[in-house]
Amino acid sequence: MAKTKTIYEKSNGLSDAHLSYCPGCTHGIIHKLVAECLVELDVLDRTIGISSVGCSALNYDFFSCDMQQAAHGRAPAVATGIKRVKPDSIVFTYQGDGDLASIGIAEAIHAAHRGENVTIVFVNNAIYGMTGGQMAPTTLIGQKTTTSPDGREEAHSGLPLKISEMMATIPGATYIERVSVHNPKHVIKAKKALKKAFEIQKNKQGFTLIEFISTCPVNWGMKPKDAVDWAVDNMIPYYPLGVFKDKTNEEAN
Amino acid sequence: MLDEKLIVAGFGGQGVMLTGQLLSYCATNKDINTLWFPSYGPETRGGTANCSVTISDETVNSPVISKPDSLMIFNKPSLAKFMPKLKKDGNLVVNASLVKDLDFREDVNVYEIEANDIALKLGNLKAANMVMLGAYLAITKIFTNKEIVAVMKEKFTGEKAQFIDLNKQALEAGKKAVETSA
Amino acid sequence: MAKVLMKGNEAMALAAIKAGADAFYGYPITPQNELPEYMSKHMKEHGRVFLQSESEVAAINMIYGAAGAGARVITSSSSPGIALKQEGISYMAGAELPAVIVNVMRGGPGLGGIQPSQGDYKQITRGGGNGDYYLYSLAPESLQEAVDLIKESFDIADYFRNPVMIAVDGLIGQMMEPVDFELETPKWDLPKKTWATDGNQKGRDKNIINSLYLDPNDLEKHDLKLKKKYDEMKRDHQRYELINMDKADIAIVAFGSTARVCRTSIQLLEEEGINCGMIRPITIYPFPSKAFDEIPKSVKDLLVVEMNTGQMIDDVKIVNEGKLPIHFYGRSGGIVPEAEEIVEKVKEIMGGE
Amino acid sequence: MKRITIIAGHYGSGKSEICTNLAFKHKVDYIVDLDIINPYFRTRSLHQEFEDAGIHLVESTIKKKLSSDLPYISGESAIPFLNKELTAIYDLGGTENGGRVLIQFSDKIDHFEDIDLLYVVNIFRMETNTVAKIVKSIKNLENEAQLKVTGLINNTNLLKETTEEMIKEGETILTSVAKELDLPIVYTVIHESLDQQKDYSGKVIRLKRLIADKFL
Repeated sequence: MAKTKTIYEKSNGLSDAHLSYCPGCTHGIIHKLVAECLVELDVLDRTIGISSVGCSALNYDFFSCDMQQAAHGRAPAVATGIKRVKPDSIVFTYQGDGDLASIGIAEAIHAAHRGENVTIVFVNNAIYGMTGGQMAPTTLIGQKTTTSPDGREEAHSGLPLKISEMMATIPGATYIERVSVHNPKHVIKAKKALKKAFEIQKNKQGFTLIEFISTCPVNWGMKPKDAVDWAVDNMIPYYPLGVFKDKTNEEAN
Repeated sequence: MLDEKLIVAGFGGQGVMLTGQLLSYCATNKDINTLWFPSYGPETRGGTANCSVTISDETVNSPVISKPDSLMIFNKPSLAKFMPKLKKDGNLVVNASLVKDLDFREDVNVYEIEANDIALKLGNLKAANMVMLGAYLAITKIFTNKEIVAVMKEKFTGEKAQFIDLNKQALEAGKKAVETSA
Repeated sequence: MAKVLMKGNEAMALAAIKAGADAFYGYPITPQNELPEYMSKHMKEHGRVFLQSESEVAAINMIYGAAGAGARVITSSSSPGIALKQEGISYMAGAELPAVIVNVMRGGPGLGGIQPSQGDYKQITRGGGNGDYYLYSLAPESLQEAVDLIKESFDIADYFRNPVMIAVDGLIGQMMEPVDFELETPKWDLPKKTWATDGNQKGRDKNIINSLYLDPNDLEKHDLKLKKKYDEMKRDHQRYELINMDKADIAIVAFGSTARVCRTSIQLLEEEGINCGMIRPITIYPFPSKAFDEIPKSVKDLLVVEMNTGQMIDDVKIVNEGKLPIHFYGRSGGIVPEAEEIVEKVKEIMGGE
Repeated sequence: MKRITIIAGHYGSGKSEICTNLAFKHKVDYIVDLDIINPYFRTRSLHQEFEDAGIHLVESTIKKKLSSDLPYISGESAIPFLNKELTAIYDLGGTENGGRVLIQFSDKIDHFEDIDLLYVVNIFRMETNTVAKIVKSIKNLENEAQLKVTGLINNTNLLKETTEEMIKEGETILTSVAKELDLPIVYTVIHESLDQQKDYSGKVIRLKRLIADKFL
């Protein structure tokens, strides 16, 4: 028998359920990173994840830890409720830009404001995917969606909301970073950021949010490769990558 | 049989609520049925405030007092509002320092107590409510001053404890005011 | 412990602490503020959680999360705030999560007023949020009853895995009465919460808290499972009190503090030689239909008395099945009816025959 | 019928019913539901029927989750473009937004000869009741889908109130569209209950309403 060598394995943090994401969507990569971080930090069996409403609504089936499904926008409140009664658990929410930046902005801000010791995985693809491509608060100027058919106009809908920058202004927040997963180098960087966030939570150092620049080839009307290029060329210039707040660093200085 | 329905009314800040509560606390200590119900909301912050107190050997049913047996009135607007509801031959205890030169009903027992002036003489205007309470207790004899002071000792802890002596004097002064006017 | 004199809102808070509430999440609104205020002082002493949320919407979702994690949870609010919580309440019923929700009702609609009201009767008894669900809803008339029911309600919520609503009004929230916290209340036989997402997955499969069923067949099955609970509530857990019904010529139907006012009316009528009885629903959901089977032949009329413009009257009509004439007397806007007004109404009905 | 037929058109123009009728008639290998816009009245409600007929249904939603509001494009939906042995019908979502999905396959289409993109018109839909509106809709769709429409389907109907005069009226308008865009009218749809007396442009599909019957 020929010798086989395992060079890649699916993380234990993911179940065997089929992911319900379109080809080229980066949700899959982000799921993998969340799962790997939880396993590597050895916290999977005390983690409670919160699914939101959006394309990731069914991810309570995908992660292999305990999961709660929350109402649209309310995941940070649900996370707060859990974390306060189970302070030793690891709690994360997984939210898209419609869920977090629009209907759930109050819950997100106040979870940060209270310094809740939870981690928000925020996936920003500048559009509502689940409902078929409507405009989000993070939709770029000029970007066409089903509810901005002529492209988003500032005079009508304002300028796209920069969540990481905004959350970084909240005194209670501990760590805010924006990352991208458009190439392997950035995937590795993104994982580092996410792992740091979960470590901060593990050390009970407070609120963390990692914003992922993501793509939606189907609703953007692009091939997966073009969507990645579009994100790099259009989203990253407006939504620059980097650490926007790191209290752990400030404290060290 | 004990069945007393009292309304205490005045400005917010005159100690109207506390006056009523002391009576209910005292009833509870003596295992007598009681119910205290306040007006609540913006009026308690500067407007008129009132509370209803029922003290009874029987089970207290309706929390709403439509025909009070007694009134403790701390200001003019309260007199206008509640005097018409007072039962015939009921007790009307008024703070005569603030409610002056008014026509009182002829079919009720009116007790005009210069509560503010008496309290000022004792050194603190805030004790006027206790002067009124002392007078009310002297009239109705529901509880003794001693019993009320016992409640205060239980409830006024910390910084508030220093006022117990003053309040005790005020209760006595109220009692005296009734006895001398009678 | 002897009886203590407490304000309704505080007494309900202490009752919850005594019942082992692990967490309270809520948002300020008159006339229930003394409840969270009491919690903020005393939950900490017991090593429990108190948190003031940013909104009622957030509060109920915190309750959802904590209940899902297996904790005993309570929230309180007043009418407009309860309306805001409806989304979360529906999700909790859907995800089968237990919780105790106190509604200290005030006048509505909209911002309404802050004085006592029973204007949320329909919102409470018809579910309130979206979908096919109900809340086991208790309407105490006194502080003692409120305390006893709150102590038991955590068990009821756990037993049914469904939120329980404590429906009182501003009167009960604000008044003070002597209460005995040590009275025995029924203890329900409760299974372990093996379904909870409690962050301790060692040695068990993962748990999921969810109200999403995309397949219509799955959702119908789930709805029918929930319906079974509501059917059991209706069959086995109706609560009511019959007052002075033996020789009554007329019967009042009233709940909560209105029923209490009616007790005085009944006494006043008795003094005038009129036999008036009362059916007092303690559960407003399930509505106590069984009480109406016990109405003696002597009763010729029913008088529904409410602190609203007539909401429970529909339930009375349903269970009465057209047998007796139904009359209504109500005050709304925050006005509590006086006993004498109800006496007049009874006399008017009886004189009219 | 070409190896791959993609059916597009406005909401409620009758796309899905035509797709299912054609799929059963021609016993295609694949029927692909690409409607990520609206979860109601979709081909996947006939899941079992397709399976029985040996037609493979590719759903635009989570497997076997009927009428779920969670659309996604399955990787499987690209297979007929890659495997030239297979015949397939694609059911697009309504309006030009539904056409956007086709971009996902653009790099898998190397020649267009065996692909039809047919545009369904019911002139009783307000969005497509004039020549100008229809032409504009088609251009918008082509722009979003980055594919050329290759033919028209006249599906003029008012459900049970449809008369042959109405269908002829639709044909008049569609003939003008066809002339302007240099497109053929490939099919005319007539419900099976209507007694056909007249001749029509293109082939006639005697339509059996399969999806709506499940709902109505």
